Amino acid sequence: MHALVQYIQSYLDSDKTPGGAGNIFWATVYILLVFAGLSVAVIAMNWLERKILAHMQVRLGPMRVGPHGLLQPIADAIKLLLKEDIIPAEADAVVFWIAPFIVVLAAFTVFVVVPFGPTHAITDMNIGILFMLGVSSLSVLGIVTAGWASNSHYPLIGALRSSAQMVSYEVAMGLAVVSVILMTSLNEQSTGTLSMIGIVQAQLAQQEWFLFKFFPLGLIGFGIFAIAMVAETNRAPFDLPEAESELTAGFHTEYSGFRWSLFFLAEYSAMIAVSSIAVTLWLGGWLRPFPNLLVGPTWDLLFSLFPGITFLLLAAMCFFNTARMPKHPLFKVQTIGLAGFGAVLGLIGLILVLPAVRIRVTDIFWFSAKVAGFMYLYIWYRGTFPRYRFDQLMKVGWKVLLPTGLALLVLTALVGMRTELWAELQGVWRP
Amino acid sequence: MTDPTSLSPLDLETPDKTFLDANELVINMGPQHPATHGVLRVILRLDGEKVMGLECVIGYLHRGVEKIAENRTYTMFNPYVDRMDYVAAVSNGLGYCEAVEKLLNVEAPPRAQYVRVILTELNRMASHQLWLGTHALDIGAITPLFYTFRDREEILKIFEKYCGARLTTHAFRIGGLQYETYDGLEKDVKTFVSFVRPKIDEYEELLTTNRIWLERTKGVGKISGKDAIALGVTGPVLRASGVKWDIRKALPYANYKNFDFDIPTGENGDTYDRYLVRMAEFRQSLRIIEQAVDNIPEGPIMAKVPKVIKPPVGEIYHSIEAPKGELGYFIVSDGSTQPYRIRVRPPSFVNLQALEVMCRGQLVADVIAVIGTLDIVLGEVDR
Amino acid sequence: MPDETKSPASPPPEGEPKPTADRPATPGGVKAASSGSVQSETKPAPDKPAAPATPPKAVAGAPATPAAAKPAAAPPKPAAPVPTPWDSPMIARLKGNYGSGIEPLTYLGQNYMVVDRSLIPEILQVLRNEEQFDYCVDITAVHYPKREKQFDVLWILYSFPRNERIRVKTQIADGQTLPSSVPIWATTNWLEREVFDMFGISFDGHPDMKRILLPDGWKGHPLRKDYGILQQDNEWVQINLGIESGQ
Amino acid sequence: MNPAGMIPAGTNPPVATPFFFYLLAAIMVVGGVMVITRKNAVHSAMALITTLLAQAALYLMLYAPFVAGVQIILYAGGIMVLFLFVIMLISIERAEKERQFNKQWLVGIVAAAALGGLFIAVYTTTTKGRALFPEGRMTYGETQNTQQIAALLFDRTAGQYMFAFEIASLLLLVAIIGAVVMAKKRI
Repeated sequence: MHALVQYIQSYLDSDKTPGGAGNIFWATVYILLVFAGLSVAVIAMNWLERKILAHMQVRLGPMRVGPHGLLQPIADAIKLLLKEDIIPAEADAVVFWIAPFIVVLAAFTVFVVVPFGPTHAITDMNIGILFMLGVSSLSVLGIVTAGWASNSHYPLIGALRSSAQMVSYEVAMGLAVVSVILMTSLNEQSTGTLSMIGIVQAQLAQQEWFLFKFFPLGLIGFGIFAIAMVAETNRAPFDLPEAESELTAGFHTEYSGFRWSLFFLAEYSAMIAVSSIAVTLWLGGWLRPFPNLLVGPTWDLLFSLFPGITFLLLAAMCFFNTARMPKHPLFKVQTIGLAGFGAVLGLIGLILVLPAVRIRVTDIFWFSAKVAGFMYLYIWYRGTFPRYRFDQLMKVGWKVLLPTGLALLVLTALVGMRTELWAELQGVWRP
Repeated sequence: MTDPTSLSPLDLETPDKTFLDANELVINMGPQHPATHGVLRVILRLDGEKVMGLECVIGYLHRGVEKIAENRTYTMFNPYVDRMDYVAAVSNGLGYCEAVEKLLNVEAPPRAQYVRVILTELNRMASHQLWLGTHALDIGAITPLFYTFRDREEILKIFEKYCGARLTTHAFRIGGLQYETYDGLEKDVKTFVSFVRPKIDEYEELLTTNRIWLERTKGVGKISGKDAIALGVTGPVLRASGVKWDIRKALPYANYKNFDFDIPTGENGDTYDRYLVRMAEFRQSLRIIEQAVDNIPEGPIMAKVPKVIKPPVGEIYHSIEAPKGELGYFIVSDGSTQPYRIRVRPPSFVNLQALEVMCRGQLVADVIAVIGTLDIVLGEVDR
Repeated sequence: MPDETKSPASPPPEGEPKPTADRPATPGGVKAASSGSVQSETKPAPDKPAAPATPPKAVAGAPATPAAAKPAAAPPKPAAPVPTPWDSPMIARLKGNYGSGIEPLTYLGQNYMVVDRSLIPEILQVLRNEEQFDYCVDITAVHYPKREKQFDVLWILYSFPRNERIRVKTQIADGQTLPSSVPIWATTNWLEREVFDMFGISFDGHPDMKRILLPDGWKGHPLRKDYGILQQDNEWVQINLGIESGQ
Repeated sequence: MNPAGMIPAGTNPPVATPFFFYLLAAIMVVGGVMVITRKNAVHSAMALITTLLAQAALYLMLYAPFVAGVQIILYAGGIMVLFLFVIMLISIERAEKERQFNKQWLVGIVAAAALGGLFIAVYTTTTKGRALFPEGRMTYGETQNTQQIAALLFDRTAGQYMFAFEIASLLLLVAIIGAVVMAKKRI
């Protein structure tokens, strides 16, 4: 018993990820935490997308289920789970059954290497980014088989579209990623890394986000990735596989209930996953703003207060809106609910201000905040852009992004070599 | 479908073989489909995503309006026309009332004419707004729909205040108007005009220079002016192909000849030009409304029409420029109280015929865009 | 329908159709037909002014202003115009070529010509190619069951260069066909199909002569005057419910 | 997936145990058999994917995570998708009616038997007097695996495969261009 407790405690002193420390207990805890957090994030994203999109479109969005529709995603989830699960008579039942699981599995497995902080990752792999790209590319298989197994025309076309789309954009995406990996090798040992944590640490060591590295090369690489990742996740304006107006619902037309919700879950967690890649590769991952410039205990304290303050602000917003609720008795439950929600948020905020929690959470907060920025972009795109046509999508992928990515790769290599050469001549390492 | 191109050879690439010799995919789009604007059924023959040919199956909404007309009096039939193009009910009513008035050889008094023009132009804007919202939605831009519906609401409010109905208004009567304008109609209309003018810029801001919008609409569903005429296409679709023809100018009705407005035309006859033409028509409609609302004359609103409408024996064809194109009424009277025959020349029906020509050789996604840009209302196609 | 009495020159297709003489005659026959064969209860007696059934309906649409409220004070009858001959250079040319097969008329400022069936293919071709009527607005038909030539078929044509709209009209008997004008105006494809659908008039050479608005299995052609509006309902109820329709 | 890639070599109990090897090998063999016995081409493709993934796991057992990752990206994620892409366009009904094995089965069996014999011969000669899983296995630091591969391929002194590598990539390029030329009617 004591040995077990010690085994559990031993990890807390280490500065490794649970996987890195080989601690199975903490690895399990992390896995559960990540997946629970991911599910909550998907639910929250569902609500936020509806609300934000609604406000962009001069309407209110969900307002009925819970205060400001806060319980809407839960109601939706219940509805989906209770729905009849239909497998079309002519469908290939086994493949039809397996397909959503492939997609969800692929979407969730990538989170094994996502670094929420220097130690806050399930594990750190030597091939981290390669693993992420590889596993996320497996979700195409699920989509393709789902479309094929439905044995129906619209899903088939949706599946064909999505497989073509995802395969083509993976190439451009990979090139952009490789340019970052080149950048990580700009150190004294000239050793680059594929490890997600290593990439962030390289940004810390080189004292700038790779977004601004070799201006404008980093920016271009980021641009390529930012476009490709939207295509990769089949979101507007690249949402052709599920283009509502053309293919009804694309590859998941024939799916219903629980199986459909798996696709939904996978889509949103894939969005979070690719955003995590983008954040890790270009936006400094978990690093707070100006980690090299604004140093010292005061700044550390200030930035570590952010998570708590954010939650307190959200709580304050809730209370403010509670006060604005109509005083009619019909709104009583809603008012209490909103106040309760605000209280929960406030409590979380207070907990996050505690010094012991603060230190451990601040990295996660900055990472999540950056990812949330990307999530907002996804919604914004959806509100603004029309949909690309398939050939145009392919044109963008193969004729614009791919050549740009190749040129970027070569240029990054050249500039990097120049920098290394310069350092060699000077005899000093100057990143 | 046939080859309507024998007269005007269209330079369309019709691939003889499919890619990889794969099977031709026949897809049935509709009648329950989010982008066919009702119950249009399109049978597409696809090579991958390329359209090899298509056939429209229509008639799902056929209610036999022309047959009904033969069993109703002229007055009784008036509300029925609203149900054809239900998003432009006022225009339908105008066309019908004017046709019967012509047959009776009476003319609506000037005051009625002015109110008619205002309401019809408002209706044209409402119809175009609905078109813009749904067309953009089909192409994947979901936001314009909500903007246009927000503004269309203001038009419908004016209709509701004037005649009590929002959609199927039954606004006009044979010989003029039934209702005197309510107090403040002018003010409401003026408020609306100043309200909606910046909103049109807002729609344009979202779409006109949007790269994806340009790529999705430029060069899509092209039809030359010659082909458009051969196919009988009218309205904004014809004008976008460069034919400067508008019945309001060519064969003026109501009192459109008193108003100063331009006929916007396009050059390429593609979806983007049709979009631009309709956007310009918004502004022209606003111009007409502004001129009309300041000059509504005083006077009666009803011409001297007998209580029982019995037009003399004869036949008449009268057409107006509905938001969708030439809306014609061919009425045969046998001298009784009921029309012997009423034929409606529906713009949507004829325009829809061009779908095949416009889509052949394009991609599936373009079919959606072209259906949207033709601005059809199935209630009018099927009658 | 075979015992048409009013038609003055019934047998020869080449002969003058004489619309001026024919026109006043038709309504009477028509009314008798429609009230007899369609349904009689909704149709008031044709020639009696202000039949008892009609005034309530008319009041609904009556003007609000008192000025126009005078009932039947100014009946439209005195002002009833009659078709007058229509003359223009184009008509002169056509007349020169086709002679008496064409009867050009004007009614309420609208020009139309009644053309003999045999001249139709040529006339349409000439109108399209030489007279620049490049836009076929509409094709439709009217059914006169009491006449020997039961159908009026109309082409409404418009010329963009001349800004002129005319109607071409011909009369055909039941079962007679017309040449398809799809090679002349592509637009007539669906319009002819609709005429076929509604009247059962076939067009020779049409690429795809089938029903358009009604389902393929539909019986009859609804816009014929002898097709009652209750017919379909009765039949459906009879077949599917096995009872008499209550309509 | 096999977590071997996450654990640095030497510090932890090795995952490259015979149990995992036999498990993965069994999956691969079963998958391989299913690839050729399924009548439905998509099912075959699914079986092939399983085989490829098991193979990736085997690479992990060999402490070659980079190769495993590339295996997943290229074969399971990329090439198989293209396979499926083509298969889906083929009429399944027609394929199901066709005979599974044609006249070449005899030749096939002979070839397979020869190959199997070769494997056994190699196995018996090379492992003579040695255990199947030798103690002194390769212990490249897992954390440097990617760098090691790069060095092996491209390093001026340690690697001699640069030329061969580039030749191979050129060959692939030629194949791509050839495919495009053959598929497109006019370029």
